[in-house]
Amino acid sequence: MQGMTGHMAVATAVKNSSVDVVAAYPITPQSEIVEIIAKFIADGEMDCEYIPVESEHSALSAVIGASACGVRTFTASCGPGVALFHELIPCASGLRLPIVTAITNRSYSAPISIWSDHIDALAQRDSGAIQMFCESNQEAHDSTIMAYKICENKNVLLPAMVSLDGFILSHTVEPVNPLDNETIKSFLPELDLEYRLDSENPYTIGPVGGPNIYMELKYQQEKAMNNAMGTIRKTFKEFEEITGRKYDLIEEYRTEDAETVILTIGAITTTARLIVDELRKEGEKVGLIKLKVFRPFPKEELKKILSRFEKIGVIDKNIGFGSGGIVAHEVKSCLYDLDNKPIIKNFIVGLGGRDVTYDNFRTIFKLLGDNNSKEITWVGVNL
Amino acid sequence: MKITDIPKEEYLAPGARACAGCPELLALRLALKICGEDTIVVAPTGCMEVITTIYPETAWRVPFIHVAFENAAAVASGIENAMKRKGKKTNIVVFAGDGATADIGFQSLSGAIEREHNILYICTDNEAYANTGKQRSGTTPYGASTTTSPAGKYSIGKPEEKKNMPFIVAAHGAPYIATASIGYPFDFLKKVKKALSIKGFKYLHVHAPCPTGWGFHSKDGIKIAKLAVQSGLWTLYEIENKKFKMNYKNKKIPVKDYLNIQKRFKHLSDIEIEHIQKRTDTSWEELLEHNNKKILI
Amino acid sequence: MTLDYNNIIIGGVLPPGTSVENKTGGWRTYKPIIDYENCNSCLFCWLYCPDGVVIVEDDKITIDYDFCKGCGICEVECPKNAIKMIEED
Amino acid sequence: MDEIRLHGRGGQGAVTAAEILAIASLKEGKFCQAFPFFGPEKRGAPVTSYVRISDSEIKTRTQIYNPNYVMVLDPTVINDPTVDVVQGLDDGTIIVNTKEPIEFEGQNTYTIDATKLAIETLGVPITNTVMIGAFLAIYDNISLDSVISIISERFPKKLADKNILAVKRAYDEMKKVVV
Repeated sequence: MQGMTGHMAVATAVKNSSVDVVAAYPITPQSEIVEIIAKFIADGEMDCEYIPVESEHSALSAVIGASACGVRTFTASCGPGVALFHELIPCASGLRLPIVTAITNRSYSAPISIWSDHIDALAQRDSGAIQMFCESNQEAHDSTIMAYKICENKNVLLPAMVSLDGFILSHTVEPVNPLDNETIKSFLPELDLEYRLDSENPYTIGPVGGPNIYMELKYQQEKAMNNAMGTIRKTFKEFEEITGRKYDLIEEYRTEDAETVILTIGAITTTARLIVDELRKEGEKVGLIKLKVFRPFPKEELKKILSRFEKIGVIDKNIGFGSGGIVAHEVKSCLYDLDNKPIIKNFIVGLGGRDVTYDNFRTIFKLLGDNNSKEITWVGVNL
Repeated sequence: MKITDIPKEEYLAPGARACAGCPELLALRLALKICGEDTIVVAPTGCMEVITTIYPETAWRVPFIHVAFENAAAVASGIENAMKRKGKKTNIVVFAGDGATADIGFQSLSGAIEREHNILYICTDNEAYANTGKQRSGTTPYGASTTTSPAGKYSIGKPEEKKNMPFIVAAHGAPYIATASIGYPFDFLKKVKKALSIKGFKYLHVHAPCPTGWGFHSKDGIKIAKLAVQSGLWTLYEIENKKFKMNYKNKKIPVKDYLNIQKRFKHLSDIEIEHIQKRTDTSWEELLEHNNKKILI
Repeated sequence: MTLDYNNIIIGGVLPPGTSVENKTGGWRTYKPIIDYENCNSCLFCWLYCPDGVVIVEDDKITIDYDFCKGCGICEVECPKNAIKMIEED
Repeated sequence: MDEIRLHGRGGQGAVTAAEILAIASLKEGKFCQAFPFFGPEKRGAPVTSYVRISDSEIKTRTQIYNPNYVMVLDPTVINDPTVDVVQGLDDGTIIVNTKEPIEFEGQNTYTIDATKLAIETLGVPITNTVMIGAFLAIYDNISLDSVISIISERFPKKLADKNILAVKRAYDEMKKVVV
């Protein structure tokens, strides 16, 4: 066990996953990931090309170019940086390139805020990238490695984004048990991209796709995203076999006989566990659902799990203005065809790094118990 | 270079959907002959990308990638590093239009030059956004009427000067910068060949008239390219290791001989043409001065 | 080119040079005709043809009318006036 | 679970000190978290960092509101109008780098002239390792050996030796006070 920041946990995963090309642009709170990688290379601990590009847009562009040559690539960003390279995520996905990107979640400006919420990653929900959220630095480390295995699978070939809350994970030292290069090699086969830039097989990559082909190619992407679900399950299982660390698309925590549950993504899940423990001690039948994988959205599993409860509080560390939190949209839509629908309340918390406290969770459970509470409530805001 | 020195191999298949008589397509076709088969082409969005790669047809016989409009130099940076990993010496060549070079792609171009990637970047300049309907770009010359700088009762066409991209690239300190014209293919191809022999970021800016955008007959593209050079409105030079050298010093015709045969300049009054003539003469003198001193700045 | 929907390569990748399926010869209004009496095989027409449809075989020039768009550049650039653009039948 | 808050100024190593304490606690088989107050602080500005040390898995990621320990690495932050070093501290322990005697009502207060000790041992007024030494004299859950081995791993030999000396001298000095 080592004490590692989220930065170090991700950078170590990248190093030990034999990544060939990294391109990145610094931004708080992502910078240290790529600073560490640059130092690994400078010290000869990592054999990799690092391209210090002039913007996030060029970061993703450069790894698209490299990935199209069939080498393993990595980039990282957050907040405004993700907004800047937003254009290229659908390109990476449409070109079917298995690029892994770490997002140290940061809010969107204005006002300028370097602090964490999930809008940067969630706003990319329709961009065609696999998206995983992490609760701890261990999970960030493991998810980065698993992301390569998932997105490089021949039935998938899509980019993947691994989200870890900026500062709350990225800058926090906590115990991490990293995997070494040998272990990762036995788990993660070498990348073998069939269609790549190679003068011996001179393919054209990225042609103009008119109305005669666009939908077919989009359908292929959709199919790949659906395939990813099975690949993710299988990868989680294989990972558990070699590490003993278990991950699920959706994790249930103390949901046995629960009537009311809250649903969380990312680092706030940890604090949510504590409040569930406390309320259980007080005799409340409460539980917690942690959504790890956001794209592909695990609709069927979630439907099965959530149909068991009477009341669900979906906690969103983001806001889709005029429509509530993004996670709540997705959760509600997947429950639409249930006969007995649970009551769903949406809680907006922690925007722009506002601490999501123990008391916030108490308030949320209290509001969940109140039949007259609003459909969407902002918690922890001074009104 | 003699005509028989130009390889017979065609790396662009026929069937591309360029307008008839497209000098820009010719620039690609000829440059590729020098680059050869061990070449990866990167193209940003633009006429050349669109007309060569309409699914399911591609004209490219060398590996080709298009990603977006503003990022060809960044994509090429990634490819260069991936090839380094693979230990391959493949030529990495960008064919970009003027908008993708001087305007929207300027940032990624500047970054790639500064990082000294081993790339040949060829800007084929038809002085407008020809792909999207001939809107003005940063390299549209003064006085040209375009769809977003139309001539009218209160407008002489584009009221600003043409952005001097080669000098801007030169200010970055790239090891080889050259201008060329499709009207002078031997000079152009010599420069492609030289550029490929130099390590680092090479920038070639090729003047390529656009029959549709500029308003002239499809048969006249080469002729008009030559007139641009002969009038001094387009100049041929190279900057190798910061040494400046003019490759064409025989300015012999008035600018009006070039302007008057294009629809985009038809509206210009004698006063405007006189202004352009004066400014061209001044720039020409400046260029000669650079040439005499063998330096740019 | 007809699209074979059963054989779409991942990501819309295309094998090289498939544009030969697109016979651009149909775009032509005027057709270049070579006057072999005057032609000295200087290859300028080959050099300047944007679409690369001038074929050179044993110093003999022919035009691939499947693809020639009839732009007329070869007529203008021919130093021997050995190419004439004539109206298509 | 113990919650420790460290106050210093940018450049004094308050964040590193928190990390060293957390990583050292791992050697004792504990669970830990160390994190800075998340902000764009520059050199010289007041800096706060936090440590959690626990025998069981830490199920919280909130900021620390009620620490049981506070370490003040720089005497000037006590009077900084933007800092309240005893905020949320209730019958807790506060260790202060100061030359002057100081008392915080309702708290167990310990003082050490860490700046002097740092200059003597390190040659620079960077007080983080001195303060760690002083803290270890009071705090039983982390051994001196664990901290010393972390410092040896983290710093180049010459710098590590100086810092280990700083930790030891501060530890010994504080032990004289602690009964």
